[in-house]
Amino acid sequence: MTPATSFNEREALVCQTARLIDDGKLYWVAGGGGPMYAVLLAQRMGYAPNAQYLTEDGVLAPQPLLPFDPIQTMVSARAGYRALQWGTMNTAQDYAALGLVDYGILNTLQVDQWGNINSTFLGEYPDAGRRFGGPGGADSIAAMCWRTILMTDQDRRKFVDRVDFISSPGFLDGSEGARERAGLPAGTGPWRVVTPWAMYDYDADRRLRLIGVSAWVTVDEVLAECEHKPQMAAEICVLEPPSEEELVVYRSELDVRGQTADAGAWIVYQDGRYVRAG
Amino acid sequence: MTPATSFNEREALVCQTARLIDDGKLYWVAGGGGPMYAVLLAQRMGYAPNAQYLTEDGVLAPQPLLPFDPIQTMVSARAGYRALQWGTMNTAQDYAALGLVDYGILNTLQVDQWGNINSTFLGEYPDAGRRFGGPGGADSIAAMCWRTILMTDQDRRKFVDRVDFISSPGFLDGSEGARERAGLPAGTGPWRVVTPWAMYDYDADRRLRLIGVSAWVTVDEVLAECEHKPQMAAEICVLEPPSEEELVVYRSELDVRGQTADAGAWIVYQDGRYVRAG
Amino acid sequence: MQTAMPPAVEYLRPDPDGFRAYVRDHKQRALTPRVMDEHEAVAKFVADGDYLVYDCNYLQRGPASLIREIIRQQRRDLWIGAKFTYVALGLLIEAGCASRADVGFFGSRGPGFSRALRDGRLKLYEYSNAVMTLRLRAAAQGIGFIPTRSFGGTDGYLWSAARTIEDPFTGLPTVVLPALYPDVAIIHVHQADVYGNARVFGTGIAHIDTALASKKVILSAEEIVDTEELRRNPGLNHIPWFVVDAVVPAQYGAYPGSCQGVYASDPAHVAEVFGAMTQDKLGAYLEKWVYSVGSHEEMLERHVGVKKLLELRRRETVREGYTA
Amino acid sequence: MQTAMPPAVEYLRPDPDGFRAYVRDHKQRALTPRVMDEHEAVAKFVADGDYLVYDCNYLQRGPASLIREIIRQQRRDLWIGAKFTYVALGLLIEAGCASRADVGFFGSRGPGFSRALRDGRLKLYEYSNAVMTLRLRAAAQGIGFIPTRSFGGTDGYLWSAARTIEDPFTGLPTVVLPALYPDVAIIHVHQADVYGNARVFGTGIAHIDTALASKKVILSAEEIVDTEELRRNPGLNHIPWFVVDAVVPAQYGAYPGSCQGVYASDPAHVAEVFGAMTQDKLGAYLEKWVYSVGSHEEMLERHVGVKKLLELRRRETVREGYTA
Repeated sequence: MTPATSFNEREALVCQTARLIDDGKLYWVAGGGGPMYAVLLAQRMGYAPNAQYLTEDGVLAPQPLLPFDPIQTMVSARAGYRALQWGTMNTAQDYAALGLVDYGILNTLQVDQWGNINSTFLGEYPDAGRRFGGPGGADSIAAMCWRTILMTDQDRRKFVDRVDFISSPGFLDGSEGARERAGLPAGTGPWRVVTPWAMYDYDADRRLRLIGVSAWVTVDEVLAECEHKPQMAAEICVLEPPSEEELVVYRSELDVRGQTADAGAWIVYQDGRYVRAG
Repeated sequence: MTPATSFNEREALVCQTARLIDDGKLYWVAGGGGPMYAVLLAQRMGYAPNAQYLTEDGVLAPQPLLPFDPIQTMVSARAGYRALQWGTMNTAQDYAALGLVDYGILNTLQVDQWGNINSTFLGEYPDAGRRFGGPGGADSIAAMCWRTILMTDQDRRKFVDRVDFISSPGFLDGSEGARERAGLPAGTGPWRVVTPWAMYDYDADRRLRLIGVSAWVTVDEVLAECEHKPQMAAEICVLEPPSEEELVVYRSELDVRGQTADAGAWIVYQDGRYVRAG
Repeated sequence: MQTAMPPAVEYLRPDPDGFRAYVRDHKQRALTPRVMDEHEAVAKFVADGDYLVYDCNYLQRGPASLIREIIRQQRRDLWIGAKFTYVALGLLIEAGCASRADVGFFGSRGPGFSRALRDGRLKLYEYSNAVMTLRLRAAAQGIGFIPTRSFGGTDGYLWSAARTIEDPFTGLPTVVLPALYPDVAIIHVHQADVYGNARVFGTGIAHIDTALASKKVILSAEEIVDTEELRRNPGLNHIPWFVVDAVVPAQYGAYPGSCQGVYASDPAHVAEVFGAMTQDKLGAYLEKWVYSVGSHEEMLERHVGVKKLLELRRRETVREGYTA
Repeated sequence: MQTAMPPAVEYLRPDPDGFRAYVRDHKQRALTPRVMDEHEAVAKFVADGDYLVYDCNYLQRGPASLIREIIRQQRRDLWIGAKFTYVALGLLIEAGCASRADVGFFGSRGPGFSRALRDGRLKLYEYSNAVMTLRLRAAAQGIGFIPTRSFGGTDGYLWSAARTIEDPFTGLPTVVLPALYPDVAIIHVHQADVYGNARVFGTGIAHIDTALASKKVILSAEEIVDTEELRRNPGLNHIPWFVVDAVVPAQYGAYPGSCQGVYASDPAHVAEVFGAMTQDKLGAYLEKWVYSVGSHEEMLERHVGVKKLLELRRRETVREGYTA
């Protein structure tokens, strides 16, 4: 694997997440963007050739025809191409309720120290603030898959002590057994948070913990973009940058329209180190 | 219509029931015998050309290929031929639960004054007596269709004060609202009982009531075959015997193997009246 | 952060026996034709104040032509089951049709939406897509409530009608949802016969449950096919005639969305409606695409055109699995 | 008439979280082949004491070859979900395999059955077909219980695990059923790939729910088809690979029943087994059809023969709807 020398932070996020994909496991991916790309990239890179994914409209293990037209990430012929099953939202949630879905992968607006996710409201609910779209499928993913992976940007407004509104459950108030007391399936919960700058897991007390940072940022820079300061792993590793091989697959087979390219900062390898371009 | 001069009591039962079929309504028929024949006969005779039926395995509005092989009355290609839908037992019960099925037609072992049905046990449940097959689909039919029609033999052991075991609900203890208190849908219940000898409905107090007898029996003969003596309608009519036209359709298109012919007594028209043969 | 205490939340009360009595008297179990145009269907079956659900949405194999007709007929005070939806809720709000919504997810908002919320012209109740779908599933089974393994512990739960009871068998705390029996459902299907027997190919959200759960059901259909054709493969007929009140022939009925396996979406139109939403120009969008025309067909004729329609079909290159 | 008071009824306790933990550790989400012969499948996945469900039954597109294999391997103390069934329960009792049954309906009994009941070798619990199916549906949704509009007021209800609670939204009395998560399910399907993705054509009882609800699932399949073939019409693939533990190739696996659209039933055999049941000659029946042969294929070879097999296919004259 050849470390890449020029890439976008969104691309880095997908590559980083792809490396987390566990072979032979089933993923419920939210929407049709980064989460789906992460599984497909892991398949094609051979990290997890036998990982499969499920979408909210009941597409199971497809061989999607990329790219999709805007918004046509579900209930569309290209997204569902050569799937092993076409179901509905209820088949998708049944599989997750039964414990048959290993991982969920989500995007979000806001996440807190206990991994709770907000996609509903910023401000003081219900009246003083800004309304967003609601949990969509994320609530059922975060509630019922065994482990949840969150893909998001590193932004201090996103990493907060307590989300303004729990749209999808993390460890709730963080107490032991809080999820079970709320009626959620035992033994489930947040597992990783991935941003272009950092990787987090959850410690034994179910608190968000920084475990790695990207090569182009320092730990302090990451912490500056966390309104809530996460727990710190004993050792904070430096995350491997995207590889050329990953980017070739990603750009030529997955994000073939280059939509990611407009969406994040560019990183380049210059003078022996990675830096933000321009 | 030409009154028939020679027929079997089982044939008479089907013809009598066919005349009860309401046009444009949906029937849940138990098994593949008399109840199905009654609806098909009503369709073909033009009594109810637009009545349709549903079976326990989710066959909806088929054009069955008769005859069926023994037992292959459900989950078979001939029974489900050219249906408007193939579902499962759950689709069938969902339609009934939703109030979309107008009538159910059932056979039974035992029926009581309140229309409760026993197909489980004769004797003192659980130990002292004889075990039968259980309610099957009859419980859901009797519980959730708006009106239930029972097809059975006229036998004093079948018509009892209180069934030995309520497998499928009639009016339960007969009190007003008993079905609703038990959680059953409001406004449903037994509607007619048809035997080769007689026709019953239920009076305002939900008790079985004799409303008609066949031409070859007297009211007293019918009552002799009722351990429980039913209420009596103000006027007990004499039921029209099967017509030649009905029997032609029934024998040539429905019971084409003549299975009914072995199963009941023969009635003949002799010397100006109907009598049991030989 | 939440400051207000969750109120006793308004929700559409499940009434299984009331539903039964309604359908007994109103749904046609006879195989009688029920084909009509969109104007008649909406005039007859969508009333002011109705709880309305659409399956899928304005941009994804949804009943887009029926949504436009509802706006054209200026229905008022609708309560929307807003799951898995993009601009549809925004259009209905802008047009003054919707005053309440049970939210699973609605993508794309904009200034008009914010004004409606601020002015109290719009009330929102919190659910999730899966929870809304389960509420419909419960109704499609004729029951009053259903347990779920999700939703517990969220703030959506607190601000919704969901409750927690003790599981009567295990004693464990169990979230239960009230069944949702909508007044009216609009669903776009690939094929229907004149009676309402219908097929959807490919994935969906909850089209079957939605059809069963709703007091009134309008289907828009890409194709009207002969009943004998449907009888050749009964395993594909998932919506039975006796739950359907109206069948509206509607080629390109999902436009500007795709109808999978038949035609692709129109990305330019998708961009136009998103742009109108965020730039507070939905009025102009509605004027052009809804009010200036009398029907879906007139819209296709005047604002879409043959060239585009041919292109949409040409761009949909997948057929596998979308035919009987 | 009932004299005894209904006891606290024994039932298989729903444990949704226990089920989840089991499938997490035991069900294979990777697409790995799981084809094996019936001997291996039953040896691996049917244990003494298991709660066993079969979809359909010995005479109607059921897993007849697997039922015979279970008898051949002499499993003991099985608890049978006996809905929509004819002679299967009687065979399992005669062979000494079954000691308990939750009854929806079982047609055909006989002296052996009566002896087993009288001697206490068989305990029965009372349900109905629809109620048993609903219990499986609840499990297939991952929940612990489900309401129903039937079963209330019956004596079956009194002698079952069903209970009545107050609907938390309407306050009305509501019958609830415990979800049924069987230990093992055996299901006969028209087509499966080597991973367990499977199709059933035509009607069924609860094959999808049964597959999802059960800890261990054995499919017998008329045809093993290529996965690529299944991908051509994903809308027909109703059982996903990750709920299936074993795929057993079994042409004529439903014999003596019909596999709809493929072959007819064998009425002579049906009469033979009914006759054996009522005349207390099931021992001889089992000797001939089960114990005297080592496998399903050997049974076809020795006791059915080519002529009969050809005849069964010839007599099934309907194809419409039974192919992709």
